[in-house]
Amino acid sequence: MSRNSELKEIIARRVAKELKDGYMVNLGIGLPTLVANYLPEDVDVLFQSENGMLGLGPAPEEGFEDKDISNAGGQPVTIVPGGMYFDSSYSFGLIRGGHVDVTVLGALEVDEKANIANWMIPGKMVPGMGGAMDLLVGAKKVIVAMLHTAKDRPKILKVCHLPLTAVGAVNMIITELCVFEYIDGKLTLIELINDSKLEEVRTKTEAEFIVKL
Amino acid sequence: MSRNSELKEIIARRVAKELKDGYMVNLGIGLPTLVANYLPEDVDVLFQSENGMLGLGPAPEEGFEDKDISNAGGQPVTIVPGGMYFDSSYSFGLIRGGHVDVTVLGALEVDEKANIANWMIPGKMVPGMGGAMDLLVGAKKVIVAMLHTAKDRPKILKVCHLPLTAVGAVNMIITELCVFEYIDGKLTLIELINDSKLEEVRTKTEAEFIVKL
Amino acid sequence: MIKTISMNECVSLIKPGMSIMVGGFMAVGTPEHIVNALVKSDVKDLTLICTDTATECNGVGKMVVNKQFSKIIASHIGLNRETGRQLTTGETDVQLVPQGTLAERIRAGGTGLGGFLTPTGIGTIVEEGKQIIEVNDNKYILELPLRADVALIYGSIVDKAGNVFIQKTTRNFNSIMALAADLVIVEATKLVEVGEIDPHLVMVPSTLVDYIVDMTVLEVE
Amino acid sequence: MIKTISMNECVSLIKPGMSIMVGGFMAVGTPEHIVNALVKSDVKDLTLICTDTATECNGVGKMVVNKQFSKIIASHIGLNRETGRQLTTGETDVQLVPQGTLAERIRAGGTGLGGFLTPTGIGTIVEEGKQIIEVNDNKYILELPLRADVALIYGSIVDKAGNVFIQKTTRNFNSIMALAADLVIVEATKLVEVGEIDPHLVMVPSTLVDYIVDMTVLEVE
Repeated sequence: MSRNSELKEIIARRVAKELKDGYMVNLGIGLPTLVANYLPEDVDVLFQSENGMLGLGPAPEEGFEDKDISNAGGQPVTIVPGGMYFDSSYSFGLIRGGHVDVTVLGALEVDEKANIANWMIPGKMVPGMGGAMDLLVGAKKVIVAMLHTAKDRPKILKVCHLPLTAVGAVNMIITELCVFEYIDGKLTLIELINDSKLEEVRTKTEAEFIVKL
Repeated sequence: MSRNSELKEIIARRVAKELKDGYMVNLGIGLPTLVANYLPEDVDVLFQSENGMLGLGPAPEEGFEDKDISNAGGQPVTIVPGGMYFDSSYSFGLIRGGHVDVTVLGALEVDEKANIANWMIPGKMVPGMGGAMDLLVGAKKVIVAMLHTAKDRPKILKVCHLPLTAVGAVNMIITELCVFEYIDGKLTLIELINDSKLEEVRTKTEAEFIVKL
Repeated sequence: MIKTISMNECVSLIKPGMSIMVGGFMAVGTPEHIVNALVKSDVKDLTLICTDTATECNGVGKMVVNKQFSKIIASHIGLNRETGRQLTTGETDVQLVPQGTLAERIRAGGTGLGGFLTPTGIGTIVEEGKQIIEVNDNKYILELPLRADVALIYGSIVDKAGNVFIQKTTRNFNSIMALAADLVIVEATKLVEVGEIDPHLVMVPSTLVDYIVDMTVLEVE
Repeated sequence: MIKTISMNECVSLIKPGMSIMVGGFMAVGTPEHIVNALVKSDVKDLTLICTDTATECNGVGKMVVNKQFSKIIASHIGLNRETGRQLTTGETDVQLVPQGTLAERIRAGGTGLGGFLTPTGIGTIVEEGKQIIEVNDNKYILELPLRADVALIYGSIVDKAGNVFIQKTTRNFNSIMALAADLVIVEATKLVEVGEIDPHLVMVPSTLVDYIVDMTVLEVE
């Protein structure tokens, strides 16, 4: 396993602890998808896939793919017992309506005011926001799951520079070093993980934050 | 058959001629419901019932009622092959969205500007508008099917006196005497039925109208 | 997670002053057993959101007769004379809403919209006191979302996790009301194991349902 | 009424300058055979409304590569580099819309609403040039309805009258697009007799469908 994969696994394991029994959860593409692998045994959640299903199951074994069941990345998946299919307007009705208990997304930048930028880099990459803006605005709890820095540059900033995906939407940030929560609107360090040190978090974080370990 | 029932049958028969193959049709409660009985053999339409189905069939034989299939009056009905069930928001999506080709409703008053009043008499009767306001605004063609007068007083007026159900919404009025159509926004007599005479229509109609027989 | 509760527990959740949405259209698709239990409980001062008030002896109409509502939001009350009487005397605050607008307001309340523009009611008393917005030379009423403390919904087949299938024309307002209330209770005509309902036929996902009143058990009792 | 048409007839209905809505999500649930025929037809100057542009070799992505669109309205284009290239060079007018807003705009266009208020996009460039409306101290963007000349939709099972069942996650935008276009054409993977689809599983009513392209016949040819 590469060093990066190891770090991502650490993050995914920690995110999984935030998922409670009975939750509807939407996982973004990439790192967030890994979270499903680390769900505690006694916690039953239903994964929502914005392309049109609730009860997203694991990828099918090779040769058993059903081309009519896919996730939001277009990859073949399965549905668990007790799942449901729906159209895109119902899907985003669930999302915008606050029926998704937790969404886990990656980010390019997050800032002190819980703003997030994760959908474009002007002049370089304009993939589109897909369902991210709706998820950020609608989900009851937004967890950003990402590596703490990008090429050694902080991603948790005083103020986002990139075009925002949503304003004041983030509730929690989980990286390979620590867990931040926005408490009373203030970025607060609540946990160090993976034997990281406060000093390291300070060095790698541009944003000011309160410490409540 | 009472004299009134005979007149209503005459009206229903004439309305039925307005229904074309492939139409989605919503019939109001009362007289309009009779229209289904006079549909020409070669015309296939689907009746929409705003409480949640398309493909309303005839009333079931006694003893064969299914309490879970009813019309907008709460009476047991059947569904024809090729029908569909849906929820109330989809039902009114169809209605407001212009997917109902024809709706047939009764009225208390209709006027020269195609306004209609059929949902309340202040201080006397306030049943509520139910789905009438949506049907009037949404259906592609609105046919008012009613007796020409009420207790010998005209119902087709210069200006409606009662609280309106919709503004400028009516396309056609069919009574036991004649057929009116709004052509270029002008109330126009286009047909005399049941051996009625133009003079009789004039006497029993308060509104001014153009004659194009 | 066990969601099934007794009828007594269900009734105890409905407290004076609460707003309740009740599914059904002329009582077809109304959770009739829950309504009967609420009549018996005699809980008062409720706000009702329901498309109609049925008749004096059906559905929520029985609760109207029992004077349990201080406010009623409905599209049609014409077949229940008692509702009309309470409206006329002012005993009850009755607000009439076009049926399509009512459905859409509930859907908006359940799907996080701040409102919507509808042509329905333009030029009628329905537009009174509301913001009129013009788009492409057409006038629309800005209608606002509607939510309730509790939704009481009907289920033809419910699985033990709370997934709901509502058959034929019993569906009507039930599935959208389940989106728009803080607490959702379903009356299960039939209760089955998780996985027994075709995922295409689930009309309310289990995560939206807080409690199930299992009529198959209660009817045996 | 016979609604089945040949693929050639279908293609002849799509003319330069038209706007087309195409169902599918990353090409899952896209009427792929119709898209292939349109690539072959080489009809140009179309406006595409689709949630994404798939990849260069899938779904509507192939039409992007073939430069058939002068305008694209989508929520995501990131997995088709050619769309990104055309956006950057300005060859194609690409408008990005949040996916939930796109779905709701299509639904509004199909259900007669003049618009709706959504919190999605507030404080981002999505709100630029749009009316902001405040309701109960919350800010919302007024988003307007979206319609097209033609909707090309996918059907898993279609009956001969045009009722459509769309299975599993192939449904996505297909059923709402059928409400929002002047002409609706469905690609039928399987064609059955009227009455063979459970009325609970009909997702597009027959009266909305103008034409059926029957793939069971075409695949045999």
